[in-house]
Amino acid sequence: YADPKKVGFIYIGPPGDHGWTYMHDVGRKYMESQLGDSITTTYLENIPENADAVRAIRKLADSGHDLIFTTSFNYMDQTHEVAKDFPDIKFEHATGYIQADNVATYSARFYEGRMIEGHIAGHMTESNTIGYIASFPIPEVVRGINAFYLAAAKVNPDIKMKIIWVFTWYDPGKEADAANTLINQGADIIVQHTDTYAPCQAAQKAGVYAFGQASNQEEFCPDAHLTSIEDIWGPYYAARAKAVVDGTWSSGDTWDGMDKGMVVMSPYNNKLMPASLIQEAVNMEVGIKDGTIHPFTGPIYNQAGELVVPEGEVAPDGMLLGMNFYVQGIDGEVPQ
Amino acid sequence: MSDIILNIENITKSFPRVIANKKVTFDIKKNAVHAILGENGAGKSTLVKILYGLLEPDEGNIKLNNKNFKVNSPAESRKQGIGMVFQHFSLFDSLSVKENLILGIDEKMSYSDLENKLENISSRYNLPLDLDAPITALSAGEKQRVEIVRILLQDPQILIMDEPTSVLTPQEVESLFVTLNALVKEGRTILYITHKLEEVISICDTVTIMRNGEIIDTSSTSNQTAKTLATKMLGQKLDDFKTNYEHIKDEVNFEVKNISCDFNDPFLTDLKNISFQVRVGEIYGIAGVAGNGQSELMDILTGENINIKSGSINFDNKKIEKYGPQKRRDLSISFVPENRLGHSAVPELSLSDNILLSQFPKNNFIKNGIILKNNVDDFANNVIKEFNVITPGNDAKASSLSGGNLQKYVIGREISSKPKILIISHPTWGIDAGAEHSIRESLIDLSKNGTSIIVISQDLDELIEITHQISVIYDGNLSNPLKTSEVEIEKLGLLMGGKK
Amino acid sequence: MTLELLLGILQIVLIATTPLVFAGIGELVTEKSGVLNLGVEGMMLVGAVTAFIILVITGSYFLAFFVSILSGIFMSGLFAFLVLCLMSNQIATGLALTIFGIGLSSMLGKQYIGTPIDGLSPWFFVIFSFVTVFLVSYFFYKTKAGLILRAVGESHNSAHALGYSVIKIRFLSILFGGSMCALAGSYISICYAPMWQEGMTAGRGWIALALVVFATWKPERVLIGAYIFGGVTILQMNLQALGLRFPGQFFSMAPYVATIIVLVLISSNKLRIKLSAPASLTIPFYKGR
Amino acid sequence: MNNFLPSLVSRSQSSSLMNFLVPIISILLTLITGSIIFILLGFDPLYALYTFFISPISSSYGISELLVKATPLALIAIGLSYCFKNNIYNIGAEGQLTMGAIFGGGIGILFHDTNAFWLLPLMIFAGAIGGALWGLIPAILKSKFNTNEILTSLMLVYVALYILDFLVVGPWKDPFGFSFPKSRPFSEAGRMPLLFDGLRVHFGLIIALFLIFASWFIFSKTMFGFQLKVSGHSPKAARYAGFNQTTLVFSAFAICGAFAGIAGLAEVSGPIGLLYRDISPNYGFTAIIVAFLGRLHPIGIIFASLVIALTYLGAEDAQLFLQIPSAVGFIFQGLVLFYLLGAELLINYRFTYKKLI
Ligand SMILES: Nc1ncnc2c1ncn2[C@@H]1O[C@H](COP(=O)(O)OP(=O)(O)OP(=O)(O)O)[C@@H](O)[C@H]1O
Ligand SMILES: Nc1ncnc2c1ncn2[C@@H]1O[C@H](COP(=O)(O)OP(=O)(O)OP(=O)(O)O)[C@@H](O)[C@H]1O
Ligand SMILES: [Mg+2]
Ligand SMILES: [Mg+2]
Repeated sequence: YADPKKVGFIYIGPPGDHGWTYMHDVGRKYMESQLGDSITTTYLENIPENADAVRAIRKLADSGHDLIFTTSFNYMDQTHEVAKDFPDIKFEHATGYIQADNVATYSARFYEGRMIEGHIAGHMTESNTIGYIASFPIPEVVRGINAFYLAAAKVNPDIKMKIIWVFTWYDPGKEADAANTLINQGADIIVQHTDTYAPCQAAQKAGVYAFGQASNQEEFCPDAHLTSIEDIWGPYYAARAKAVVDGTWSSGDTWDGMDKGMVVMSPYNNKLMPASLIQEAVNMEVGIKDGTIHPFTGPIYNQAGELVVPEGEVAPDGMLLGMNFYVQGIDGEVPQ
Repeated sequence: MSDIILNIENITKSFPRVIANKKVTFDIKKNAVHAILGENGAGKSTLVKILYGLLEPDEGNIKLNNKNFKVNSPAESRKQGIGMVFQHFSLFDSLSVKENLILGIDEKMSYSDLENKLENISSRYNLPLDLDAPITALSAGEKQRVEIVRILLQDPQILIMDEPTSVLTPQEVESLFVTLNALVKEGRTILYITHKLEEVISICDTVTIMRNGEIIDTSSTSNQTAKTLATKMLGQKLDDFKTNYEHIKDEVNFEVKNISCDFNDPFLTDLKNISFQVRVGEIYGIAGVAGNGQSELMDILTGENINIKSGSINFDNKKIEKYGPQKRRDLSISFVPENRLGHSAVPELSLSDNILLSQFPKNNFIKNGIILKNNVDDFANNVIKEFNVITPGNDAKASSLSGGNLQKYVIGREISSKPKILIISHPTWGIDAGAEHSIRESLIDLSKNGTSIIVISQDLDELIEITHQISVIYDGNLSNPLKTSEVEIEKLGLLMGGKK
Repeated sequence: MTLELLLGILQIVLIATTPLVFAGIGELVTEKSGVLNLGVEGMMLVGAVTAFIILVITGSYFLAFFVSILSGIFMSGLFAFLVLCLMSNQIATGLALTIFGIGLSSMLGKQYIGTPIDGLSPWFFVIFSFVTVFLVSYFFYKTKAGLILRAVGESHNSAHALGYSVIKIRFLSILFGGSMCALAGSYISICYAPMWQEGMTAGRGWIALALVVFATWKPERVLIGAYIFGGVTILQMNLQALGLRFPGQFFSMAPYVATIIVLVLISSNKLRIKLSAPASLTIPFYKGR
Repeated sequence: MNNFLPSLVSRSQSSSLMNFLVPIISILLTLITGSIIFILLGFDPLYALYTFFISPISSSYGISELLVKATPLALIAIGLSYCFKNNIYNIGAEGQLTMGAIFGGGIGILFHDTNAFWLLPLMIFAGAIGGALWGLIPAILKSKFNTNEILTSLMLVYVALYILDFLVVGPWKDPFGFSFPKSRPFSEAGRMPLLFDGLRVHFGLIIALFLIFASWFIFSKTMFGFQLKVSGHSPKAARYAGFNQTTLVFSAFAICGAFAGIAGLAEVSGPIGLLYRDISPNYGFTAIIVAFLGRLHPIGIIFASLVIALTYLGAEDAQLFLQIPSAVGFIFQGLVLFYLLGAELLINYRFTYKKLI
């Protein structure tokens, strides 16, 4: 019986944050439960995305880890820097776009979930105003906004998006302020792309709806929570670790969505949503999974009115990866 | 039933370098004015701080009304009926007179009762006060009145006054004496600290003389003269200086013309149209009660403040009023401000380092921004030798020197560079007679060698001893100069009190 | 803009600004006694985490706030011991307190992140923050004890000579400051954004420090300062939500830039600072002077 | 309140023995407290202390990492000592570091396709200028408008971070980076040369040592250093001497800013190699502790930067091998500073137990 393989994780935050890092930690635990004694896991929390990250990653490498997950975009260069010195160790970098022989990248198509949220919001809003709390103007966030809006506008062309950029992943007070401001300006549904559940709580208090982020946030705001997009890393982690155990690991770029169960919608709130709408959302999930529905299906225009995705086509992954413009119909500009 | 209120027995107190009180023993009679007389540093303040609970004696015993009396805090001694007016006021500058007074009342009472009490006291002792004025706006005499009223509010049996007259005009001194008499009539005891002989004779009943921390004598004042007291106080006789006008040239060396300054600051006194001239070799004195614009004028003369509203300063055919201190030193003007610790010297730095605070063109202390340590050390050693500064060496910290020695060092530093004019404020403030004498002597010698000197001082005796002309500063105005050899003390007193 | 919208903005501003007012007024009392405590952020964090933990464990809001205030007293007591009894440098000690508070709070709160609680309505505290400010103002200018506190900050030597216990008065002022900071922290974790997250005060302690200078050490002006800062923060969000086109980073910078500008305007009158700043601020008191 | 202490007597001269002993005493006390904390957390204290303080530096790689971490800390701390010696409380070094990274990194981005030898020197120079300019803002506000520098320098940290954010998200983002918030990498000539193959310790260390040595020279041998010292001890004496306060405030801030700027540039052109949002793990704030711990003395600062860097490395090892949360590192930093500040009392005062009357 071979020694257990050591799997290490680098976390950007504390694993209990109920946001991004929390879900990676849930994935790590899932992996442990699946692979039992064939692996052991460790993690380093609160590792800043700067020169310190190299040392942290290297510490994992030096201490005999066989597989290392670096779970934030800005660990990219740092991961590669260490990986080139440890050709025998496998690295997995979340949300990155550069691969190497021993560095794979993986990410999830969260925008698929945004589409479903947009669809639900289009039906559920009475004020036709959606409040969107955005963290940093990176493609991931912009993509979510666009996917959301396209779906919402489809069912409800009068819909208006109000977007507040808070420039933090992580300031409960500020996130709550932003949510309250949006609600005060007439938004009756709050969407967030930040990490704490403060916006959802604010929505609950104000009696409006909200979508959660990263994990199922229903327990924090049962009367506001429509659904959340959950980041489900467990199966991927288990599969990759298994590949290392079996010696079949190879590099690659994974960008999975609902079809592979990497993006999952939390149970729809049947106290708040009509059954028909829930059914539509479920159907939509099915469509996304089998490929008949794509959130970015043409015609899509940018704000200048130029056609960026022609009728009948879907946006190529390259465009999605680098998305830095709002689609036509959203007010304002992506902060540059 | 004895008439002794305080027995002081064998009080000893030492500080790191000095024994300030050595086995001090004497009694104080009830209902009298008891003087403690002694030169600077004799240990007077230390003793009364011990009585008041501010300092803890190393040894000794105090009895109040024949009962052992242990004080370890001012709060405690205030409760026992002891009040103290400090040598340096202990008021709160930005608070109003009323607030300062309230802080001195221990018992609880309503605001209106308080005000009544204040009125009563100030009229009973003839101490009028403007209750709403902030302390900063008051003259020294008024501040002292606040201190006295504040202490009377607690109705003390014993009132300690540490050099109460040092900041008062002769006229204010008179009115203070009236107040003190009224207090004694009411049955209070006053412990009066001073080194002014006349005061002891005119208002005190008993006098204790201290020297070097020890009691020399305690006796009644009735058959003493100023002379007998002085001999006991100093233990030696010092020669008198003779004012000599012969070496003064007619040529004006330094001229201040119509200088005015508005500071817009209640902590400062505005300067109003100040003019005077100093001739080559002359010592020009500026008298006045503290807080009438001396330090502001000093700042203008040194160049530490160059924001004047109007007027000019002329020296060496140049208008220098806009020059900073270093530019003035480059013209061989040198200065010694009043405060040696933290102004003319940095206590935390060595004596050598302190040399560098004031550099003259010929000094050669710096080359390309780098300090030439050897030159500086040589200069420092020279000053130490020439001016008899008592210290282990040039690397001792300034703070380790006694006040008199540090002052000798600072003045020596300035004189050694042979300035054309020396501007000096309170040259012998807070130092003992020996050092005082040698400093005054070196100033006179300097003037004889053709250097002009401006002396700002509160000490009239000093000005009369060494200067050639005196003018008085009052509320930012400078009087016309008076020839020192012909001046009358009363006249100066009136000018210092703002009367013509 | 409708009245309703404005009232809504006002509510948000009130809720968001209250922690600044608590921490600011606490620090003001501390500074007025002559001590500068830069540990506000650390004390707020420890206060926030303690309140949260106690609420989770006992379910009692009262106990949560009570114990949180005790934690503020503990933290500031540590500071007070160092700067008053050991006469340590106030600025460095305050910074150390902040670092220590960051570490301690995340250590204590480790297993409580993500525990759901029921938030408490903020309105009592919003009103209480105003009351506190006016009580402090009354205390300063209408009571003897307040006068003594100001006197100690003005000149500790004179106050000592009058028989007042400088150390005791400063100790109490520091403890009051600490408890207010803890209250600010617990308000954040229990009312404002009911949760515990590491570092969740997100720099508000530093803003509170700026407010004291801004207020030129006058209690009521802490309110004005806090509401300007809070107002700018919420205003920029409203402008964003209204779709104003402007790089978002510059919106987010606005409160800090506004603070600098107002500080400049306030302090350029040197005299005002001199008359209102406690004259012995940061100067250690040594009895056997 | 002082009753439970033996009485304190001020020393006539500050004790140089204590000056040397105090940091050692405080580190020892920290270790003792640390052991107690570890015991409370249920660890073998010796093994925990070993993991925290020894194991991180038990290899050449570990030592190199210690130096990588200590380099910016020491560099900023020595810069801060120009301010602190002059009683100027600049706590905004983090912002000055960020500006240095922006200016120097901006040059690196502008000349990303150059491999000329002058690139790195130019970047270092620009970094120094950027930090200095950012440091001059509080200096100007302090001397012209009397504005408290503690607060302005701090507020400017936030402003600088938002500017960096704006640049890497907007105008300076990598055209081949899929709009991710980061710049293009600097060219090889824009990177700090490594001192040893395979180790990350870089030329920034040499720069830091040089500037520390230069600062030692300035503090102890030059008129400028003397002026800083005088003005810190007593501003009135400095005015009497005719030292220009404004110039001193400006130069202290500018030097401190420049050093922090160089540290920022060394960080981005050293281990990082490009610009993005999160370049510094609060080096600018941590360096304040280093400056105090090192008692504003160049040698002291070198040691202090190593000690503090070790608390970071140790916290990582403790996490990895003992599963102790990373926050313990902060607790250690706070403790060591508390002990140091408390023990400083011994330098200027001594205790006596004397009989009361
Ligand atoms: N806190 C102290 N630490 C050290 N030495 C002190 C302290 N206070 C006083 N001394 C020293 O004790 C001696 C007596 O000082 P004291 O103040 O009692 O003299 P004094 O008679 O009041 O003098 P003056 O006339 O100048 O007021 C002096 O040598 C003084 O320097
Ligand atoms: N407040 C104080 N704190 C500490 N030390 C003091 C204090 N005042 C005086 N000293 C110390 O007491 C000693 C005597 O100082 P002081 O200036 O009172 O001497 P002095 O007796 O007046 O000397 P001189 O006869 O030269 O005037 C010096 O060593 C000085 O450092
Ligand atoms: Mg003396
Ligand atoms: Mg005296």
